[in-house]
Amino acid sequence: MVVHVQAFGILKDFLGSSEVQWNLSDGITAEGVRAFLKKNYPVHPGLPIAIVRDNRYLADDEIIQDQDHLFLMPPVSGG
Amino acid sequence: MVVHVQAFGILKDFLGSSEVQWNLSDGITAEGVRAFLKKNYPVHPGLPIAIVRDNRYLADDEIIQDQDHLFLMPPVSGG
Amino acid sequence: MKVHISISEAPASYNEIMDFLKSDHAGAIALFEGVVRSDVLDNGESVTHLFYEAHVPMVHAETSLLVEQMRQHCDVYAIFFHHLLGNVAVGQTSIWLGIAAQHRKEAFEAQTWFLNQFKQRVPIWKKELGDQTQQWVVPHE
Amino acid sequence: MKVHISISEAPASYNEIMDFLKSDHAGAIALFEGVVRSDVLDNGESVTHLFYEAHVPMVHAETSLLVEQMRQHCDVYAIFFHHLLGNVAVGQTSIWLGIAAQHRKEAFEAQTWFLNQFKQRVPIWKKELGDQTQQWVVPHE
Repeated sequence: MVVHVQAFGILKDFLGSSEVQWNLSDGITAEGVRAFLKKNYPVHPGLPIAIVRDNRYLADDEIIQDQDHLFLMPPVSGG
Repeated sequence: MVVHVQAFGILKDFLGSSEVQWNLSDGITAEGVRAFLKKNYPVHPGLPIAIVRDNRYLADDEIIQDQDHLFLMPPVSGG
Repeated sequence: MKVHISISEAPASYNEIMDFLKSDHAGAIALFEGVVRSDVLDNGESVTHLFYEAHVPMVHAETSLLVEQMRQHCDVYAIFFHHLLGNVAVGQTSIWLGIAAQHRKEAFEAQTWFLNQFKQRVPIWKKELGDQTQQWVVPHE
Repeated sequence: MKVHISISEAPASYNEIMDFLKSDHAGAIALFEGVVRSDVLDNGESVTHLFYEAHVPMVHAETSLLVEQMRQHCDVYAIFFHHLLGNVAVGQTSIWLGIAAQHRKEAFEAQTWFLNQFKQRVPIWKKELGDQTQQWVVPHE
């Protein structure tokens, strides 16, 4: 299945782009998406990453659907 | 001896004026001035009063001189 | 409680903030402005600008949630929050937080609580820019 | 540390305050404004104005002393203090305290410390005025 991914902050540098599409296995969880990111891109393993869908932070075990739009967020640094 | 007294805030109401002159005994202290005030005017006995001369708060035992200008200050309430 | 939350490329104006916050019962108005500092980067250069980006809908959602939580334990009349996006030069304000309350104690408590939470939770990211380099700011957890 | 202390019948202006406080290293500007509230007087009337009087030379002397004490334990770059004299209507600001520091924590600490001390020590007095009555404010010790 295909998911549309938008990254923010330093994650854009790691992804080489602010928006990418990934082919992921059916039934993958939010935690699985984080593992996919850390396996395929040079992201520091200790970097905490939040995943947002429909303006809501996903819990680790939430299931990702085909054609989902996900937002990948490193630690925030506003102000 | 004569001292020139200027009062602030609620003390003006008690003195009936912002500036008065008092005839006081030679050698009177700042504490003595406070006692004179409380004896001769309807000031609440518990009201703390600071006495200032030459832009400085006087200690209780400081001696008042003839022709001194004293400032009588009730608790402050700025802001 | 009156609430204003905004994020855009245009600065907030003092008059707008005070018009929003003032009322006959608010004795204390506390306005915080976060200003871009000329910090020194890893290569020794000085910061000339910060660049801010955000997930704008989530900024509104998270900030509204913060305000709801704040009103559980802080007694305030009004809150005005604005954050800039894009490039902001050294010496310019990037964040405005104004609180109106009956007394200063409540206003200060609300300000501190809100900013501590904001810094951890609201999805805005900044990059430090010097003449030669740029680097994202990544807080340590 | 830059210090501005003033007391007069004219309000301070935001631009004047920010021009004084801002610098390339001050990341936090905290501005407090104390505003006249329409409190209820003993006879049930609402306050329409406050009237402020002061021993002006002592205001400068005591406030300067406070600033000196503040700098012993608060790390700030600049402080702007202004207080109004005379009549101030409900909704108008009577006191401005602006602090510039590297980070917000220092700015907030300085603001709280300074205002607590100010309220106890600086010789300014206020009277509450309604349409029919007036009464001096006398804090309990």
